[in-house]
Amino acid sequence: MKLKVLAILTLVSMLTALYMIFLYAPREALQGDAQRIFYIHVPLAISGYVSAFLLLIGVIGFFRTGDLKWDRFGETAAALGVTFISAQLITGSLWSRPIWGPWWVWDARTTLQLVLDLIFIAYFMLRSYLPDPQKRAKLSAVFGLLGMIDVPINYLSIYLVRTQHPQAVVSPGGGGVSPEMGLTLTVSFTAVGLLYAYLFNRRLAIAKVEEEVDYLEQVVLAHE
Amino acid sequence: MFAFAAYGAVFTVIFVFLWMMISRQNRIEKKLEQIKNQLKDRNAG
Amino acid sequence: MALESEDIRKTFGYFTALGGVTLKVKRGEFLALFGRNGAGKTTFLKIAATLVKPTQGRLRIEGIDVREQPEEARRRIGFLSHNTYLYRDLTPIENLRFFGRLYGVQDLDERIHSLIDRVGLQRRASDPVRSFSRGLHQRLGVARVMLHDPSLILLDEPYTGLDANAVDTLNQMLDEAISAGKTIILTTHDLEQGLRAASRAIIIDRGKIVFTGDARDPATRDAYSQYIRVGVTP
Amino acid sequence: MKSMSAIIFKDIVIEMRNKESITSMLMFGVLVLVVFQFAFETINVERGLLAPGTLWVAFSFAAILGLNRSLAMEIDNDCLQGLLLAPISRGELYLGKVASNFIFMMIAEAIVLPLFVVFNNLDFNLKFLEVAAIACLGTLGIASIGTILSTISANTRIKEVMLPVLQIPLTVPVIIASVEATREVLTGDTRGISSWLYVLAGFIIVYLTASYLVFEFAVEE
Repeated sequence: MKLKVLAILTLVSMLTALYMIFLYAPREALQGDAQRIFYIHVPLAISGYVSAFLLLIGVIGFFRTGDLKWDRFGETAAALGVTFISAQLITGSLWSRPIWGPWWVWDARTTLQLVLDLIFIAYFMLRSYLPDPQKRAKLSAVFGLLGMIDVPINYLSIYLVRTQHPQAVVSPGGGGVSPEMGLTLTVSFTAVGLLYAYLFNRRLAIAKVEEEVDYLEQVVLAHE
Repeated sequence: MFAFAAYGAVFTVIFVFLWMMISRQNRIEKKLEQIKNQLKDRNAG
Repeated sequence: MALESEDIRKTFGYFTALGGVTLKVKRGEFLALFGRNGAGKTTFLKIAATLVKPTQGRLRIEGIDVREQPEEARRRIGFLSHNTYLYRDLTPIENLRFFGRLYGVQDLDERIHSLIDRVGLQRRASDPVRSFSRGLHQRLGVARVMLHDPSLILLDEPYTGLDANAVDTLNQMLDEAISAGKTIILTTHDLEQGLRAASRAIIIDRGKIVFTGDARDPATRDAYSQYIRVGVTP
Repeated sequence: MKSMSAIIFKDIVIEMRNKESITSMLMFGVLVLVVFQFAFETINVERGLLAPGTLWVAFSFAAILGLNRSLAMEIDNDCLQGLLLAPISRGELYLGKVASNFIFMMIAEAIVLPLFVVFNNLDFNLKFLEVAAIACLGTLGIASIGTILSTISANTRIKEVMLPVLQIPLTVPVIIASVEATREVLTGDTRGISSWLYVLAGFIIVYLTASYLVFEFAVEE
C-alpha cells in the first residue's frame, strides 16, 4: 500500500520534473540545451554516493548483528548504486561531448564515480559466485567494507592528480543560474530521490520474499 | 539532441532495472505457486 | 571437564546442521560420535576445534570459554581429519617444525625426532610429503596432532583411507594418549573401530544427540544397528 | 611476532623448493615491460613520462599472480584450516601472510626494476634508490589489501579471475600515488611527492588496520 503511494508520487514528480526540465527552465546562454542534462546528472551522482553510504550501513549492520536482513539492505543499495552511477556516467559523457569535445574526460569526479561503479560491479560478481547465503553475506560484507573505505582515499588521490595537472576543467553550469533553473533542479532532485526510495523499498521487499520462498522450498525438499 | 539522448539513456537504464526486478518477482511467484501445488498434491495423495 | 557445550546450534543459511547439542565430556574420557553423513558430527567437531563459530550456544574447553580466549583453547586442542593440513612441498621435519613454532613447543627438535620415530617415518623424514602414500601422510598427520601435547584430541573420520599398518599405529597412539590421561573425541561411521577403545558412545542424527550409552554395553550396538536400519532410535 | 616469522620462514622454504611464486611474478613482470616497449615503440613521447606507468602495471599484475600462487599453496590440502587451528589470532595470521607476500613481491620487483632501468635507458643513480623506496611502499599497499582479497576470492569457483576483479578497483589509489611519485622522481620535479607518500602511507595504515580486524570474517566458515 505504502509502496503504491510512493509509486504514484514518484511518477507525478518525474513527469513534473520532465516538464520543467524541457519546457519550463530557460535555455542556458553558453551551453544551450545540453545544459539541461545537468538537472538529472547531479541528482544521479548524489544518489551514487548515497548508495555507497547505505552499503556501508548494511555492512556495519551485518557485522554487528549477523542478521541477513542487513545483507539484503547492502545488496539493494549496491544494485541501485550500479544503476544510478551507470546512468549518470552516460549522461556525463553526453554532456561532455558537445561542451568539452571529448566523450570522456578523466576528471576527479568522473574517475571516482567510475571506480565506485567498478567496486559495486565487483561486489555483485563476487556474490554471484557464492551460493551459500551465510557465506555470501559474510564475504561480501568484508569486501563491501574494504570497498567503501576506499572511496575517501580514492577521492584524495584522484583530487591530487587533478590539482597537480591542471586541465581544461569547466565547472558545470558555467553561465548564470536563474531562479527557474534552481527550482527545476530542486524538483528534479525530489523526483530522483522519490524514485530511489521507491526502487529501494520494492527491491528490498522482493529480496525478503525471495529468501522466504527459498526457505519454504528447502523445508518442502527436506520432507520429501 | 544530446539532452534527449541523455534522458533516453537514463530512462532505458531505469527501465532495465525495473524489468529485471519485476521478472525476479515473477520468478518468485512462480516458485511459490509450485511449492503450493506440491504441498496440495502431497495432502491429496 | 575437558569439554562442555551448552545448547550449541549451527545453521548454514536455511539448513540446520546442529539443533542444540549439550554435552559434557570428562577428562580422560574416550567418546565415540556416530552418525550418518550430514548428521552434524563433523560440524560439532569443527565447532569444538574452534574452526567454525556456532550460531548460538556456549562452549568451554578445559574450562576456557572459546569465545573469550580462543587462542588459549586452541593450544589445548589437537584436531585430525581426513585432511592432514600438511604442506606437500615440505618434508615431515619441516612441517612439524613449522607447526611446532606456531604452537610455541619447547625443545622442539627433540620432540620432533621422538614423534617421527614413534610414527615410523625415520627413513622418510627428509622427503617432501608430496611423495607420501595416504597411510604415511596420515601417520605424519597424527604426529602433527600430538606435537604440542594437546589435552583434548579431536579426530574426524581418522581411519578413512588408512592401511592396516597405519590403523595399528593410530590405535596404539590413541591407547597411549588415553593412558596418559588425555581426552579423545572421535567421529566415525565404522562401528568396530569406534567402539574398540571408547568409553562412551553417542549417536547424532539431524543435528541432535539421539542416543547416549556405554561403549561396552551391548545395547549400544543394538541402538546403532537400529539407527542405521530405521533412521531414528526410539 | 614468533608466529609471523614462522609463517614467513615456512613460505620461504616452500618457495625455495618449488620456485613457483617468484618465477611466475618475475616472468610476468618482464613480459609486461617488453610488451609496453613494443606498444609505445613508434610513438614519440618522452620515456620518463610513460615509463612509471608501465612499471606499475607490471608490478601490480605480477603481484596478483603472486597472491594467487601464495593462496593456492594454503588451499592445497586445506592447509589454511591447519593455520586456523593454531593458537594465533586471525589478525596475526593475516599479518604473517602479508609479510611473506610482501617479501616475495619485493624479490621479484628487485629483479624487474634493474631491467626497467636498462630497457628505458635510465641511469643507476640515487633516483633508482628512491624509486625502489616508492616500490616498497606501493607493494606493501598492494600486499595489505591483496592478502585479504585473495582469501575472499579463494571461496569462489573462479578464484584466479575473481582476484583481479576485486583487487584492481580497490588499488586505484595505490597505483595513482605510486605512478605519480615514481614519475616525479624520474623527471626530477619532486614538488608534490610528499603528498603521494602520504596517500600511500595512509592507504597502508587504513587497510592493514581494517583487514587485521575483519580477517576472521574472511577465513572462518
